[in-house]
Amino acid sequence: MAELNTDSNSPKSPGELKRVLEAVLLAAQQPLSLSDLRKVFADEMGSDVLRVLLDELRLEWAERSLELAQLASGWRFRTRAEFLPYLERLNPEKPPKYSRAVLETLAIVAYRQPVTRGDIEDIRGVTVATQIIRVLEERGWIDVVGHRDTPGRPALLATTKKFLDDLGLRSVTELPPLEIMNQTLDLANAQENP
Amino acid sequence: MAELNTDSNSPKSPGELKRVLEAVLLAAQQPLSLSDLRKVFADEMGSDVLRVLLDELRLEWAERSLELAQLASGWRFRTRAEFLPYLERLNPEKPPKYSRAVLETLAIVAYRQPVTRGDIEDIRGVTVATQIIRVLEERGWIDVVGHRDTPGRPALLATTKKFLDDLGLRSVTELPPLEIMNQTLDLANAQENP
Amino acid sequence: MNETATSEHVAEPWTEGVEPLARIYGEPMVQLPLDLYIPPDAMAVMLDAFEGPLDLLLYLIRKANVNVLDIPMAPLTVQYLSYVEAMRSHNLELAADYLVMAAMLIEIKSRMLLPKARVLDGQDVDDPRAELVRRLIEYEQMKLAAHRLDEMPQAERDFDWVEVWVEKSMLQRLPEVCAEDLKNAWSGLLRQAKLHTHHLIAREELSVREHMGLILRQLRDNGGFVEFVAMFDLALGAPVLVVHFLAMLELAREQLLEITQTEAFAPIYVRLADGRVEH
Repeated sequence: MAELNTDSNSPKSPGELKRVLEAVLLAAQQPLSLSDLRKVFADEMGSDVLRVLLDELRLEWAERSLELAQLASGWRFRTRAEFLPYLERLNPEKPPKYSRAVLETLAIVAYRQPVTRGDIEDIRGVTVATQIIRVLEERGWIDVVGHRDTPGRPALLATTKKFLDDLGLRSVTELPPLEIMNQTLDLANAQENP
Repeated sequence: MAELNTDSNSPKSPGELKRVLEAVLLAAQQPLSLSDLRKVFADEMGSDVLRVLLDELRLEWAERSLELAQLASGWRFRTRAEFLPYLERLNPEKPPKYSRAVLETLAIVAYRQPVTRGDIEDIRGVTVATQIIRVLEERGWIDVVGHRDTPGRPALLATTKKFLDDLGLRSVTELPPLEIMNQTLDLANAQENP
Repeated sequence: MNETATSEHVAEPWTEGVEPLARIYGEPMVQLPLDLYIPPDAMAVMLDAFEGPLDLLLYLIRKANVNVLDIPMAPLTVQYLSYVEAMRSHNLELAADYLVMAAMLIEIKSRMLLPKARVLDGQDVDDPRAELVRRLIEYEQMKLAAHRLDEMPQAERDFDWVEVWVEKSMLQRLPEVCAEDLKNAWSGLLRQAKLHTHHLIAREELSVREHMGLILRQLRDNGGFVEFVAMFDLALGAPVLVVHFLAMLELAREQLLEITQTEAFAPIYVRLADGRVEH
């Protein structure tokens, strides 16, 4: 752990370094990347040492009320799901549930990105209301990443890092794999439907 | 602890209750009053029990990166002051600046040390407020190194080692030399006063 | 729920002479599914539940429990059109998408009636349903994916981010000063007080001045009274020792310290002129 002592002004034990990491991660307003965290230590700590400390910190919190999640844009503390009922008693207003139209649009952007609005309409077989795109953009889950070089130069939509962060994913490859569709659709599925 | 068992659906140990309190307080966006916290437990816990648990929670965090602060409007976790410099590195703000009076006084002490307050006043042509000297003394940049053997025995001020350290100098001789600049000044003055 | 599959079982002992509406995998279908009748009030709710023509088609195909790769176009089209008709009769604003799909279904159905070109292995070469099937499968995939996404833990719905309060005022922010700032302050003073002729600061003078401070501090820290030789650290080298000595002489000249020796060859002592120890 040679790197820990390069800062001659304040050499710190791994325990002290973990307290610093913990303080910074608990107070952060967004996930912190390894490069953010290196900045915290004035770039005097190697990424490998940081990773070890982060893993240790995650283990320290394993039995507690928060979990240190590794997300697309970095590390961040979040409350464990089992504590949500208590949190909800303080803030009874639940976030709105997304409509099927919004969810299907999101799925298409996530699995087929980058896509144009036209692509989404082709797959869903219906016109996509501007409102639906706007809901996802305002949540910061999708954004325009370019334009397709076809007439009208339609905007290409893709999912953002925030989308991955908010779903606890590190990358799009961690999305649930797409179903290989059964040729015969079974009744069990049918019963879930209207 | 009779109250803890009034919720027959989920009797909880004090340890579990503290984990709930911790989760709620860590995720809260504002201080939580005792009545807020009672709400978290569906009003099934007495304020006295809550207070005991909060005190225990505060002790658990005593050696860690946050402190559980009891404020006028309730309880809240906050980052300990000693960790703030690390947070600062993530979002550096522009540091405040010293007034011209402080900078000039410091310059006089640095270039003319050891000097008395009278010397500084002679050079600056104005009275030097005690506050100015105190700012520099509290910063640890100047201190009294002796007294001039003249009436009133005025204190002699000089810059400290900390001053050199903080400015990244090894010695006062590394301060920018002034002789060349004086010629320029002469020129400038000549032009100003033809 | 009354499934098409069940209706078929009910209709199993079907009687000769009744013309089936359609055949599904060779099985005759003698009546439209019973649940095609929907109470008028429920209609609006029900159609609202469909995300478009593909969704409605998938629903009909599932109800019939048929192979999506071998869709019986005739009954499917009939059912689809009756839904569309129901929408129309309830004055629901019928999205153009539903009508486009209706036209497509009818077109596929009519192409199915044409003699099929067959190759040796007996597979349809150009099945008019191919594009529809591709779209149904893709939509079905995305529909399930949407469902899966919704089941994943989501920020703010299933967990909260932790953002502990930071009391910024607890951090004492100290102004930063660099050597250049001091030079500028000094030159400002010179310009102002026109001291430039009297205060030429050379490095040498500055170094003597620094050592004047060091000596005073050394004396202060040692009770204001130190043996002369103890004032010099030989390790610092000759140039520094000379400057240190000059500084001491300068201090003596300014009567800030006294250098005393009681007799020749006796130890020389340096003492603060004010005789006091500062703390």
